[in-house]
Amino acid sequence: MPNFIMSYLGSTLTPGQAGNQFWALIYVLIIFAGVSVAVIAMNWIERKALAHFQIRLGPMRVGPHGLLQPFADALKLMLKEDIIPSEADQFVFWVAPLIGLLAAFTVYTVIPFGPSQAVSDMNIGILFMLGVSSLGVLGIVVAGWASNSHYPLIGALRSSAQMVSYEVAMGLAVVSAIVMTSLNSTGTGTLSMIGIVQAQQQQGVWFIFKFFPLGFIAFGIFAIAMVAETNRAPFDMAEAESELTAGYHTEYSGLRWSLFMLAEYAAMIAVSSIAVTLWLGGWMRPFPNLLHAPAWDFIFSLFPGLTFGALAAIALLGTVRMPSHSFFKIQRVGLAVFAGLLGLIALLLLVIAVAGRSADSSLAARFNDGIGYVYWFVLKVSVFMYLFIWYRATWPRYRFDQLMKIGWKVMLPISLGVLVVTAIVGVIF
Amino acid sequence: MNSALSAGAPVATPFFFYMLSGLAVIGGILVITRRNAVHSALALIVTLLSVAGLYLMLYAPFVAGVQIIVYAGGIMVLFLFVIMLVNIERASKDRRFNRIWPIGLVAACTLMGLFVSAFVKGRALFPDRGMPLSEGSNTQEIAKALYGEVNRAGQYTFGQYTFAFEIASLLLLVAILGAVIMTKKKI
Amino acid sequence: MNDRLDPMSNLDLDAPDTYLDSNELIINMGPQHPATHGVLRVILKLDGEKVLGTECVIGYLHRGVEKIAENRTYTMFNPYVDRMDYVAAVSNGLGYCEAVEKLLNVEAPARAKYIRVILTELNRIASHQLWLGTHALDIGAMTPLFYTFRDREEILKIFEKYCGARLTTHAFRIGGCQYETYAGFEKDVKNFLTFVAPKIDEYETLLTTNRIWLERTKNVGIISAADAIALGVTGPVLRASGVKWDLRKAQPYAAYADFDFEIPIGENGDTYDRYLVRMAEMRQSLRIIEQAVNGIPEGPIMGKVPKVIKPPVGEIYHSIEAPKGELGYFIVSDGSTQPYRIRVRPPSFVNLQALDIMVRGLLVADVIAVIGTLDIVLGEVDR
Amino acid sequence: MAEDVKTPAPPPPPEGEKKPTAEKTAEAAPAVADAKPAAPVKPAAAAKPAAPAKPAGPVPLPWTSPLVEKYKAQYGSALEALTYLGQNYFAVDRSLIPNLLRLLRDEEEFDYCVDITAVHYPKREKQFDVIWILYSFPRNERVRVKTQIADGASIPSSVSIWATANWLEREVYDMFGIQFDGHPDLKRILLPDGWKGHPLRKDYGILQQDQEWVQINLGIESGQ
Repeated sequence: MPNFIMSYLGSTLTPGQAGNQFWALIYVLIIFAGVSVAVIAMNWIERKALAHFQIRLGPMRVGPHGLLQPFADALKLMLKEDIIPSEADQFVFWVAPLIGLLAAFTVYTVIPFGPSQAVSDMNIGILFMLGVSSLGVLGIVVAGWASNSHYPLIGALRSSAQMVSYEVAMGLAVVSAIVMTSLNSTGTGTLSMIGIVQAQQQQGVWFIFKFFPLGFIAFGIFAIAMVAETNRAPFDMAEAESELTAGYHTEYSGLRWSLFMLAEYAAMIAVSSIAVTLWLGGWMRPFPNLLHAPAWDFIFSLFPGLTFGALAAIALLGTVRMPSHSFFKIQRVGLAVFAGLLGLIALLLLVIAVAGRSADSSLAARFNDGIGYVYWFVLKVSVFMYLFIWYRATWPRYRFDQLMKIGWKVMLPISLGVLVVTAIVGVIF
Repeated sequence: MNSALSAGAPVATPFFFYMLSGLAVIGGILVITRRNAVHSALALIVTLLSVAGLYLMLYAPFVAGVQIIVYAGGIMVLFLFVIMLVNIERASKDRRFNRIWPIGLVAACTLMGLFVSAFVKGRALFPDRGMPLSEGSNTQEIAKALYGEVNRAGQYTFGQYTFAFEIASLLLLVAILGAVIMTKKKI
Repeated sequence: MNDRLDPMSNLDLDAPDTYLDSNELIINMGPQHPATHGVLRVILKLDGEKVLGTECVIGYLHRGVEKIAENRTYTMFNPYVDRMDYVAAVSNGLGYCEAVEKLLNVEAPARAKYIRVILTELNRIASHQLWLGTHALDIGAMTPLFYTFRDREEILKIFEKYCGARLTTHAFRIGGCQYETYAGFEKDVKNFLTFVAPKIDEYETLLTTNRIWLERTKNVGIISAADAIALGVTGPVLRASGVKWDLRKAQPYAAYADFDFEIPIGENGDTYDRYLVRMAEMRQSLRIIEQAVNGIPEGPIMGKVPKVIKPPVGEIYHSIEAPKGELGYFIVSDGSTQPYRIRVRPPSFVNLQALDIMVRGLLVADVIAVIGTLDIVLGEVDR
Repeated sequence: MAEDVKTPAPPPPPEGEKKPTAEKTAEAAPAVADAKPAAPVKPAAAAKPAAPAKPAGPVPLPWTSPLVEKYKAQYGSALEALTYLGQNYFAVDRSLIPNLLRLLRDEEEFDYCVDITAVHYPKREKQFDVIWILYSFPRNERVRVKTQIADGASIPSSVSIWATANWLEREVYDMFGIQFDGHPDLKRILLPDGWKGHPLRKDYGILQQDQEWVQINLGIESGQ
């Protein structure tokens, strides 16, 4: 049995490449749980951050600083009556959220959290990701139709038109990044997600800075298109609550509705992961080539622990700042426990960092590397997650025709131009 | 145990093959028997995805990816898009098999005959005939070399089969123009 | 006059379906819809997302205010008017009290008039803030809503301190004001002035030059000056179309003749101009309040009105510039203590009529924007 | 009653001066000044039906101005121009209605129809007053036009003159049951279609409801 485990830990391949079904399964489970937790965390962070943008406090009652609010919400949603409109198409209504959810979660099989920290490394990784994430629109379209109601139908039409249009610009931006991967001695690029990050490592530059400003423009196109692709503000036409009440999920309630939300947030994380992988160096820490001395490795490996330590300190500060009224007693204890938990994690990570440094190529070192990869990847993705919230707090909503105009008349020509220029520049240099 | 796990060989190949084929066939039957056009479209998506799975099993991930992105993701969304705007109530009351069904039957039979004859007579045409499908990495390597790699697919498309590729795109252009002319009164 | 202004001319509900034509969709927006500001129901006829015609169905909030008036005394009816345009209750009260005073042929003392002006202008700012927040929310910007509500709170606090109520204030009485200003009223108002001026700049920072805001509001819901006049549209909507008309200037009432302020007008009559006009109006209101609070005279706050209000036989029409437009009261007296008939000329009701011409040919999203920019309050539309 | 008598109701001359200043109506001022010497002989029976004129209260005075002269000459006794508390109005015969309104808009620039409303006098033979409140932007002047019609009689619609009359007339129809001929879409506006009765008529009780409609459409016994 330990051999089972060690067989993978000693390998530099992903479980899928190694044909290691056991570890593949473990990874699937970890990713499923991780994404669910991330969505829950994202829910809380979005509500809190949005509230603070808007001079509110956000959830404060359920748990200290509303930390348990997402769980309360989840419980509420699960216990809610599951309403299926009598005029709805029962089967399709039932299956629609599952389609969206499946598409959103299937994408994670190829997301590389590290050089071997992925379920599988397909040689068509990015193609697979774009393809499967584009299946998510099926769920939306079908949900809108099955509700047999005008607003969901219009929402579904809008979102499908929107996603199909933005996929074009998005795809072209992705292609220009893939063209960059082919700038090596053999002249062949790769579609593999891991291969793309490794190409950035070899060329010693994140693709966002490659052929500046070409990479940057392509990244910008992608960053805009991915907001449209996930139906988020300011492109949240499909669920524009002031126009279409709630768009395609107007008729949904309870658990089914929460599946849509889960799918939406999972899709947000997925597209952010694509952006990070393609342009921001994926799992790589900053300056891996410039600052490559073991001392730098050690310093950067301290970051995960320090981050958790900082979070623990913030939580501790919250404990101290809590009013000294008996009403807050439980909350104070809860927050203190939470801070302690974060502190323990921080401590553990720091211990691993130190241990990983002292004993090279040992299990601890492997762990240390893996934590580092996942940490930097997640950190980059969370920047995008924060941007999603920031956009939502700042901007009004585009109108549908304006959205299409931007998609077809602005983004598409620019991404096409960037692709052509990137190819030419790549050939010349 | 350990060796089997690390060999990279597919697991339970026959099971997945029959499952995917079965799904494809059931989906295909549902496509033509459902009264509701949206149900038909969903069944078609199942078929297309099953076929994509079969491609994956044939070590042709690129074809599988393209199958998903183009057919299941792109074309089917447009299908649904159109179907949703058509008056379903009226369409579901129409006769499902219209008067030209004998022609369709003849066409289907001809196609069936073609397949059978190709299977019976043209076995020699398949290069890997007689190779074990499930065991050994040899198949995998050959198949990968032939169809799997993206760069090979690209070389075929823009090398050997450029003309066919361009003809196909011309066909699409004609179809687009036809659709525009049919729907737009004033151009 | 012409088919263009006839709401139903384009709305052929019985047109036959034609094959391969894009489907025409009849959508029922409201009465329960987040963006109709209450219980407005708009039947939209759409070609895809393009609006071919609209029909407003109103009356869901009809409470028969005019009928109630005939069965109450003049004094008893006073609180009812607050419930019409409940976000500008003070304006409603001002119009009603002045109309009855006119019928009684008495005048409120100068101090009462100044207090009335201060409170009414504060209420105008509050009403515009509420409009801005909800309008921005309709267009998809969430954040201004919370900013405007935060600042509107300060106004409501002043109201609460003055008369004990925040929303339906019933601040004025026929003949003047019931309450003398509380100690520190002037200080509160002055503090508010210095507090809110930078806040209005803050709203503008969020929206005025925001690209998406410009795209969503410019050239959306245009109404020409001629159409606006023909449709009886008043208030900021009329001024944004370029008609420089404000009852406070044209036929000054209360103490408005004493104050120096400008009438902001727009050029294009689109949603953006209406936004700018209302923003400018808030600043002008600040100017008026500043002058009023600095020049507030001493003296009585109640005019010489009888205890039982019993106007002579006759009829009167009096109107004021409410935040939404011309708010008029047509009162017929038969010499008894109860009004024989009170007709309220509600600005929201008349302005809402312009919705159809403003949204025709636009998209569904613009309908929301235009409903928001008309600044209707259903309590007043339906009365 | 006692308080009412004590009311220091100003006599007509000062009131005549005060009101125009309050209104700031340049044109109206000379008109009312002219009206002053004329004795208030006419108590305007048309406008005030049942109630006797108060001795202390102001009474409607004849209103003279070039505008009035012009229409007096045109229509003679079918038109009566009066002013009350500084507010001018025409009391006209029903037959004048579409033409006079159109002339007021076209010739006198009363381009803004502020309001259309009605008053019900059940004891009178012609039960309804229909009132148009007009305003002129160029003249900054208000005028009211009122006419009397009998119950069940109809009156020409003014939608073709002012587009805003559309909803205003619908409301009058809804509340009083007055028919407007030529209205493009005369149906109820505030009350639901199919409601019986017109609530602003004096014979419609304040608690009265269309119970049948309530029972059928709301599924409840009573809306009270």
